[in-house]
Amino acid sequence: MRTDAPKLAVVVEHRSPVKIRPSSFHPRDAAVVGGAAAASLALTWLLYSQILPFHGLPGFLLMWAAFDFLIYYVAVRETQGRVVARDRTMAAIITVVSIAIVIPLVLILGYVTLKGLRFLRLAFFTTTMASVGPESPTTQTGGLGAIVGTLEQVAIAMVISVPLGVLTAIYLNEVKGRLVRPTRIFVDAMSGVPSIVAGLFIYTVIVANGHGFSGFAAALALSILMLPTVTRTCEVVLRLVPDGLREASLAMGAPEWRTTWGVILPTARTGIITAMILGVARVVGETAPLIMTAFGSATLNLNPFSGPQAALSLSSFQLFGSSQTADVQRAWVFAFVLLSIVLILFVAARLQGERRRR
Amino acid sequence: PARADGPAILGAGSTWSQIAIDQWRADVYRYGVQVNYQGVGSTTGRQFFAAGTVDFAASEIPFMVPPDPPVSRSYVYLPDVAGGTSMMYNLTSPSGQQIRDLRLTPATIAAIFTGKITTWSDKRIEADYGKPLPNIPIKVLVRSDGSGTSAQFSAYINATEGSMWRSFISACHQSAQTFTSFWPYGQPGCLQNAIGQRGSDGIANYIANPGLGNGAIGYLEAAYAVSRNFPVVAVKNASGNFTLPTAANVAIALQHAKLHADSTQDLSAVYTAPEHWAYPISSYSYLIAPTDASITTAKGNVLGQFIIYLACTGQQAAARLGYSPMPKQLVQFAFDAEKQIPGAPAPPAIDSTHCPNPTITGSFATEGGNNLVGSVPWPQPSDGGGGGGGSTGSSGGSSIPGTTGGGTTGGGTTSGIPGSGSGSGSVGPGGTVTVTSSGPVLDEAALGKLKKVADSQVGGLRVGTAIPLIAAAFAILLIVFGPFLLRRRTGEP
Amino acid sequence: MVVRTRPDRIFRRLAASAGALTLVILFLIGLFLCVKGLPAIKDQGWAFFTTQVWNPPPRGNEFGIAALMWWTIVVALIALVIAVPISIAAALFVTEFAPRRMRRPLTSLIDLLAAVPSLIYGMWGAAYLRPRMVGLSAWLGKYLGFLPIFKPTTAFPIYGPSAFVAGVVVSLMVVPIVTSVVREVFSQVPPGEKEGAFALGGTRWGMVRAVVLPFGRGGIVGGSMLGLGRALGETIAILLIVSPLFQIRLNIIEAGAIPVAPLIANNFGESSGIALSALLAAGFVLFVVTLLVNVGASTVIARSRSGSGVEI
Amino acid sequence: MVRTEDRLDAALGDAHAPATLDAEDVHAWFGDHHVLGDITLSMPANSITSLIGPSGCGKSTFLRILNRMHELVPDASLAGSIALNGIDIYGPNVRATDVRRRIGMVFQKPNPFPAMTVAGNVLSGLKLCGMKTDDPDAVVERCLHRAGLWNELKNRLDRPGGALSGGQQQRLCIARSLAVEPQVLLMDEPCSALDPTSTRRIEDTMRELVDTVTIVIVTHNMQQAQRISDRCAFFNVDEGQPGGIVEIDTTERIFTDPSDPRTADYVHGRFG
Amino acid sequence: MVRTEDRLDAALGDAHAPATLDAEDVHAWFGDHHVLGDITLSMPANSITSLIGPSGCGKSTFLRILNRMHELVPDASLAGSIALNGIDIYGPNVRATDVRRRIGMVFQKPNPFPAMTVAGNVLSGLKLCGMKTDDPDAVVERCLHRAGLWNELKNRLDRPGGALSGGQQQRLCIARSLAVEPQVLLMDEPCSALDPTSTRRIEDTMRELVDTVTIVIVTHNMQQAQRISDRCAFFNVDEGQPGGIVEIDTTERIFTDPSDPRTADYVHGRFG
Ligand SMILES: Nc1ncnc2c1ncn2[C@@H]1O[C@H](COP(=O)(O)OP(=O)(O)OP(=O)(O)O)[C@@H](O)[C@H]1O
Ligand SMILES: Nc1ncnc2c1ncn2[C@@H]1O[C@H](COP(=O)(O)OP(=O)(O)OP(=O)(O)O)[C@@H](O)[C@H]1O
Ligand SMILES: [Mg+2]
Ligand SMILES: [Mg+2]
Repeated sequence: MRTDAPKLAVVVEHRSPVKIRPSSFHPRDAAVVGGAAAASLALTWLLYSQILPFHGLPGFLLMWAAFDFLIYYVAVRETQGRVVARDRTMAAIITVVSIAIVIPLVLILGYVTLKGLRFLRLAFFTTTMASVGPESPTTQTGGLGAIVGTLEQVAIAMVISVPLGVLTAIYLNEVKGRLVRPTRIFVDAMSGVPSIVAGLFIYTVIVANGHGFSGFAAALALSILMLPTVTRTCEVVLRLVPDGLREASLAMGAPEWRTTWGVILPTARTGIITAMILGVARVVGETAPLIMTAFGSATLNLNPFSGPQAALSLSSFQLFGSSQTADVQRAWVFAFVLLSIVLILFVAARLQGERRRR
Repeated sequence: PARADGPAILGAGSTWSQIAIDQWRADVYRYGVQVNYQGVGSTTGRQFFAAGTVDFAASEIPFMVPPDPPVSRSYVYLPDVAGGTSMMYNLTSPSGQQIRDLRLTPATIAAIFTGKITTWSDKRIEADYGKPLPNIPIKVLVRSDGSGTSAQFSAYINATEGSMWRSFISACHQSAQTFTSFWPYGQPGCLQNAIGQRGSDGIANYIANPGLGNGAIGYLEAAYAVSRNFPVVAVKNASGNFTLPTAANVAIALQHAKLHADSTQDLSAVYTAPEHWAYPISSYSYLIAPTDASITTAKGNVLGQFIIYLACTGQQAAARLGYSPMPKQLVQFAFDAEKQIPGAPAPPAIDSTHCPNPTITGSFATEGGNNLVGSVPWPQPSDGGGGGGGSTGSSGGSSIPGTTGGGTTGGGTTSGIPGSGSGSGSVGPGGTVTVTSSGPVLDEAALGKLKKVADSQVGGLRVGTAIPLIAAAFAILLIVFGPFLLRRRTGEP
Repeated sequence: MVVRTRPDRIFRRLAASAGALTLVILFLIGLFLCVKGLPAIKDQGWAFFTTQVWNPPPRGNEFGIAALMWWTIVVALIALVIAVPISIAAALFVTEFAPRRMRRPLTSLIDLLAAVPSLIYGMWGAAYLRPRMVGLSAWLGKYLGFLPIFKPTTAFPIYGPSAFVAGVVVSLMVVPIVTSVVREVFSQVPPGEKEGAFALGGTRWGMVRAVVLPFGRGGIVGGSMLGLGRALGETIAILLIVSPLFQIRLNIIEAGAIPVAPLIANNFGESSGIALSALLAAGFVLFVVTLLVNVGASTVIARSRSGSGVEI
Repeated sequence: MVRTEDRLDAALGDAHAPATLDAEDVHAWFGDHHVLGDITLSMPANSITSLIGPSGCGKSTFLRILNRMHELVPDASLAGSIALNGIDIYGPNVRATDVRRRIGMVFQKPNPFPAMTVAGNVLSGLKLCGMKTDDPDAVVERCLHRAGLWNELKNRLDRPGGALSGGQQQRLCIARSLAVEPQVLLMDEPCSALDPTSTRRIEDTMRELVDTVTIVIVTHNMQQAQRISDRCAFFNVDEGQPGGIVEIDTTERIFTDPSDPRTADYVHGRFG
Repeated sequence: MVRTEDRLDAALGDAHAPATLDAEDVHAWFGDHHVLGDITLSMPANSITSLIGPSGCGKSTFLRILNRMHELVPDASLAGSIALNGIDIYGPNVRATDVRRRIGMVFQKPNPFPAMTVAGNVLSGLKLCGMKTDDPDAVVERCLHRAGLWNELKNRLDRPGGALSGGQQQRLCIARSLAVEPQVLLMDEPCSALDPTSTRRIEDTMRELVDTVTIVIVTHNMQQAQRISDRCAFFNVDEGQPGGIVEIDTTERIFTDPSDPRTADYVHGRFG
C-alpha cells in the first residue's frame, strides 16, 4: 500500500479549476444564423406571395428553408471561408431535415386524433357492432369484437412468427449454415410481395379446404407477413451483440445453445422486443389478407379457431367506403383506436427497454 | 349478449348493397337472427359462394354462363335492394356560384363518359343546361375498381346510346360487352384523361375536394353526394323530363323491371319508363341463395327470415340510406326465390299489413330522413333548357336536389300517376306505386345538419384542428420522452 | 473436424430447420404465385411482358405487365430518391451531429413513423397531402417542363392522383426503415478514422465526407434495398392516392400510375379465372424482380467495406 | 450407471488435479495465411507462463488454440497437438466444451454479461455449463474472494455487471472463470485496459491463484511479465513467415541473459 | 482585402514558425471523473518531448488536449490553458480546426482512409482543410519522402491506403499529417502496433522531422523514449486521484538520476 499521497491532487481539491467550455459556436454566429433566417424570410415572402404564383404553407416553408441555407452559406463563407461554410450549412441542412421528418408524424397523428377522438365513447370498448347499423348514431359504435379480434390475431401471429423469426435470425447470425444466403434473400424478397397474396394463400390452403374463416387463419396470414420484418430486425440486433460476450461464454465451456439462450438473447432482449413491435406495426393495419381469412364480423367471437372474427383495420377500412356520414365517422374512431393500440404497444416496448437499459 | 336463436349465416359480395345489408343485419340481430355480411366485391362474393365458404352472396352481376368458377351448388337470384346511379359534379358558374342544377340528356351523359365531350362549355352540354358553363376541361371520374355501379351505369349507356358505347369499347380494346364492371379509361382515344378512383367514396371525396375536384364529374350512388352536400345531375327520361335519383323516382322506374328466364334482371323497360317522374338509371342488386343441401335447413331458415325481413320491413330504411325501396313485383320475385331455399319459412302475403315495405304500405313520403322525394322543377319540356328556366330559378341556392318540387308542383299536378294525396304514397290496385311530392322533405334544418356533418367529413385541417394537433404533439413528446422521464425518476445508478 | 455435443447439434438443427421452414414458407408463397399465375402467362405468352393495357376476360383478352412494372419502379424510385437522402441526413444527425441527449428521442420518433399503419398513411395522403401537392406539381410542370418527367402531356394536365404524390407518401414509410439500417452502419464507423480526419484539421462535414459516407456506402445500399422492398410491396396507401393508368408515361406528376401491388388489391374483388390468374402472375413477376434486386444488392454490399455489418 | 456425459468428460482426466499443458508442433492458419509455425511449449502445473512478443506474432492465436477457441473462427485451421496432463484435448473423444470448462480464458477487454447481475455473472458459468450447485451464495462469495472483489462488491451483488469500473469488470470476469473450477486459466493481456491499481490487484490475484490453477498470460508489458511469471516465451514473426517461438526460458534468464539476440533486443525495448 | 478566414487563422500566429507548446494548470474530466490534474508542461520548439507513465494515467488525454481533440469526446471537459507560441489555443477567436491543422496527431492504431489511394490519403488533409496546392504530385512526393515511404510506395500511389502493411500504414499517417505542414506533431504510441523494422524507420523519421516540427510522443517503451526524446515527462495516477506529472526533466536525467522515487521505480520496471 502506498501512503505518500500525491501533493498535486491535494492542491487541486482546494483550487477548483474553472472549466473551459470550448465551443465552435461564437455569439456572432448566432447573429449570422438569425440574420440569414430573417433575410431569407423576407426574400421568400417577397417571391412567394408577391411574385410567384404560389400559395400554401408547406411550399413557403420549403422555399424559406432553401433560401435560408443559401444565404447562410454565403454569409459564413464571407466571414469564415469555404470549408467552414460548407460544414455549417450541411449541419444546418441535416438538422432541419431530421427535425422536419417529425412534421408529417404530427400531422398524421393529429389528423387521426382530430377525426377519431370526437366520437369515441367508453361504450366502444364494451359493446360490439352487432346491433349497430349505418343509421345508428356515431356515438353508438362498438369496437369490442374488433379489438378482441385484432388482439387475438396479432397475438397468435406473434406466437407463430416471433419464435420462428428469432430462430431464423439465430440461424442466419449464429449457426450460419449453407442456406444463409438464400434465406436472407427470400426473406427480403418477401417484403416486396403484396400482402393480399398471403391472404389468398391461406384462403386457398386452409379456408377453402373446409376449415372455414377464422381468426387463426388470419393469424397465419399475418404471421407470413410479419416473418420477414421480425427476422431481419432480429438479425440486425443479434449482430449488435458484442462478439466478446459470445467468446466469454464459450470460453467457460458453455455449449452453443446455452450461449445463445443464456447470453445472447438476454443481451439482445430490447432489440428483439423492438423487432416484435415493428412486426406488429407492419401487420396491424392490414385489411386485404384479413377479408379472405378472418372475414370480419359484427359480433364478438372470442374463439379464434372457429368462425369469422372482426378486426380493427378491417372494420375501419370497410366503414370508410360507406355513403353514410355516421359510418365514416365510425371508421375514424376505429382508425384512432387502432393507432392508439399500436402506439401503446410501442411505448410499452420502449419502457420495457428503458427499464432494462444500463 | 347475443341471442343466438339460430345459427349465424355468412354472406359476402357486393359493396354496392353493403350499407343496406349492414343496416338489416343490425336490425335483425335484435330478433336473434345472426347474419354476417362482408362487402368483398361481387365477383369474390360469387367465388366464395362457389367455394362454399359463405351461405349466400350479393352481387350486381350474375354468374357468367357457364359459371366461372364452376358452381356445384344450385342457387337462385333474388332482388334485395334497388337504387339509382347518379352523377355528382363540382362546377362553379362564371359568376363564382356553385352550380347545383345541372341537367343532362342520356346522349350527353354518354358522350361525357365516353370522352366525346371534353369541356364543360361544349354546345351539347349548354344546350341541355340552358345556361353558359365555364370553359374548363371536364375531369371524368370513374371507378378504378370493379364495381356494380360501373356495371349498372354502363348497362344503361349501352341500352340508350348503343353505338356510342360500342365504338368506345372498341377504342378501348375491349371485347363487345353490354356492361362492364371496370369502366375503361386511360388509353389514347379512350378517356385518356379520366381519373380512376377506388370506391364511390373515393370518387365522391375527389370531386368534393376543393383542391382537386373543380370541373369534375363522376358516377356514384346519390347518397355519397348528399352526405357531402353536393348536387347530382338531373337526367332526362323517356317522358322528356329531367329527374333526380330520388328513392321514389327510382322505385317508379323499377316497376318496369322484368326477369330473364334464368331469373336475372331485364332492365330495358326501366331505362325507358314512361312516367314523368321515373329516373332512368335505376337498377337493383341480387342476393344469390343456395337451393340445395349445401345449406342446412337451420341456416336456410335464418336466411329465409332475413330475406323476408329485408324485402318488407327492411325496405323502410332503403331511402334513408340512399337506396330505393323495391317495388311490389321485385318483392314478389324475392319471395318466389326465397321459397326454394331449404328450410326457409313461407313468405307472407304481399300487402300492407304483412309486408310493411313503404312502396306497399304507402308510407313512402312520410318516412322522413333524407328520402329524396321530389325532383328538379317538373314537368320540364324536353325541347329546351330555357323553357324550364323559371322553375329552376326557385331551386337556386337551396342546394339539394329534389327540394324544389313543392314550389312548382301541387299534389294535383302529378297527373298520370294515380295519387292518394299529398304527403303519402300508396299502391294502387294494379300494384303501381303512387308517390307525391308535396314539398321538400329535406328542410333547411336538416340541410344545415347535413352540411355540418359533411364539413367534418371532407374538409381539410382548419383552425379548430389546432387543439388536437397540439394534443398529438404532446402525445408524441410523451411517448418519446416519457421513458426518459421515467428512468430519471426511478433513479439509475 | 469440429466435434459438437448432442444438445448443440440439436440446437443447430433446430435453428437450421427454423431457417429452412422460413425459407420453405416463403418459397411456397412464391410457388403459389407461380402456379396460380402460370395460366395467365401461358395465355398471353411473351406479350404478357410487353403489353401495357390490362383487359383480362371478360373485358377482353389483352393484358400485360409492362405498364405495371414501369409504375412499380417509378413509384419505388421516387420514394427512394426522397427517402434515402432524408434517411442519410437523419442517420448522420443521430450519429454525428445531434447533441447526445437528443439522439435516443429522435431515434424513437423516427421509429414511430414505422408504427403508423399504412392504411392511415393512405387516408392522410389522399385527403390531406394530395390536394396540397397540386400547386407544386403545376409549378414543376410549368417551369421544369423541359424535363421529360415533368413535361406536360396534355393541354390541361390533371395533377394530384399521381405517382409523385404516391411516392412522397411511400417515402414516409420507407424513411424509418432506411434510417435504422444506415444509422446502425454509421455507428460502426471506426472511431480511429474519424479522429484521423479531425486531427488533420477537418470540419465535421469534412470528416463525414472523408470517412463516414465512404464507410457507410454498403449500409446505404443495404438500407435502400430494404426500403425498396417495402416500396415495391406497398399496397393500400398507393391505391388510395393514384388514379390507375395502364400506360407507360414518363411524366410522373400528372394523374395516373398503377404499380402491381395496388392493382392486385384493387381488382381482386372483381376478378376470377384468367383475370385472377393474371393478377397473381403480376405478383409473381414482382416477386421475382424483388428477388433479383436483392441478389444484386447483396452482391454489391458483400463487396463493400461495411458489408459484413449490414449484409442483406 | 455412469452417464455418457461423465464418461466423455472423464476422458480428459481428473478435473481437479494440477494441470500441465504441453503444446507440440502447433501450426495455425487463417484461411491460407500461415500465422503460427511449429510451436512447442510446455506450461507446467502451478506456474505462471508469460508469452511476450511484438504485435501480430500470434500470441493470442496460440492462446486460443490452447482451449479450442481457435476453431470458432471461420476458416481457421491448425495442426499439432495440445495435451492436458498428457491427454490430447483435440482427441476424438474430447468435447470442446469440456476442454474450455477446464481451461478458462480471460480476455483483453473486460466482458461481463451486461444483462446479468454481479452474482449472476459469477454463477453464469455454472448455469451455462449445466452444472448444479447446492449453495450458489457460497460459490459467489468464494469466487469473488479469490478474484479480490468480495470486499468491494459484497453489498452490490445484485447490481448489473456492466455498471462496474473497468478493473472491477476484469476481476469479475476472472471470478466468473473461477466458478467452473478450471485447471488452467489463460489470460490475454488482461491488464492492458486497466489503471495501475487495478493492474496490481489482478497481479496479486494471479499470484494467489497459481497454487491451484496453472496460468498462461499474454502481455505487452515487460515489467508485468518480469514481476509475475515463472517462465517466459518470446514469440516473433518475420514478414511473410509464420510466427514462432524464438526462446523459452525462466523469466529471469529471458530478461537478464537471453540466448537469442532478438530476445535481448526486444526485452530491452530496441523494437516493438 | 484580407479575407476573414486568414484573420482568424492569423490569430494563431505565424503558421511556419518553430513552435513551442506550453500547457499550464491543465485539468481534464470525463463526466465527473477527474482524470488529469494540474499539468504544467512546456514543450520547446524543435525538440522531442516524450510522455511516459503507466496505463490510464492520462497521457493520451493530455495529448488530445494539446490539439483540441479532447473536446470531441462527449461529456469531456477541461480547464487550464495551452499556448502555441504564447497564443492560447482555447482562446475565443481560435477555431479548433485551425489548431488541429497546425498541431497534427498520429495515433496508436494506424488509421489511413482505407477507401482512398495512397496519394489521396496524403492529400486528404489539404482537401479537408480547404487548402489549395498547385502541384499535388510534388506534395505527395515530398511528404512520402519525409515519412520514409517514397521508395517503397512510389510505384503504388494509386493503391488503396488500406492495402498496406501496418508499418507502412502508420508512416502513411505521418505523411498525411505532414502534408498540411503542421508546426507540432503529437504521436500517441505510434509504434506499439508495429514490428521492429517499422519501428526503427519511424524513429528515424522523427529524428529527421524535428528540425522543422516540434514533436510530442507518448510511449510505453522506455527504451524508445530514451532513444529518441530530448525531454521526458513522467505521468502517474493513484486511485481516486486525478493523474498528474510526477517529474519533468531531460530524458537523460529521468532515466539515470530521477529525483522522485516513483519515477525510478517506473523506469526500472518495478510497476506499471
Ligand atoms: N480472425 C482472424 N482472421 C484472419 N487473420 C487473423 C485473425 N486473427 C488474427 N489474424 C492474423 O493472425 C496473426 C496473428 O494474430 P494474433 O492476434 O494472434 O497476434 P498477437 O500476437 O496476439 O498480437 P497482439 O499483440 O496485437 O494481440 C496476425 O497477422 C493477424 O493479422
Ligand atoms: N472516452 C473516455 N470516457 C471516459 N473515460 C475515459 C475516456 N478515455 C479515457 N478515459 C479514462 O481517463 C483516464 C486516462 O485515460 P488515458 O487514455 O488518457 O490514459 P493513458 O495514459 O493514455 O493510458 P494508456 O497508456 O493505456 O494509453 C483513464 O482512467 C480512462 O479510463
Ligand atoms: Mg493478441
Ligand atoms: Mg493512451
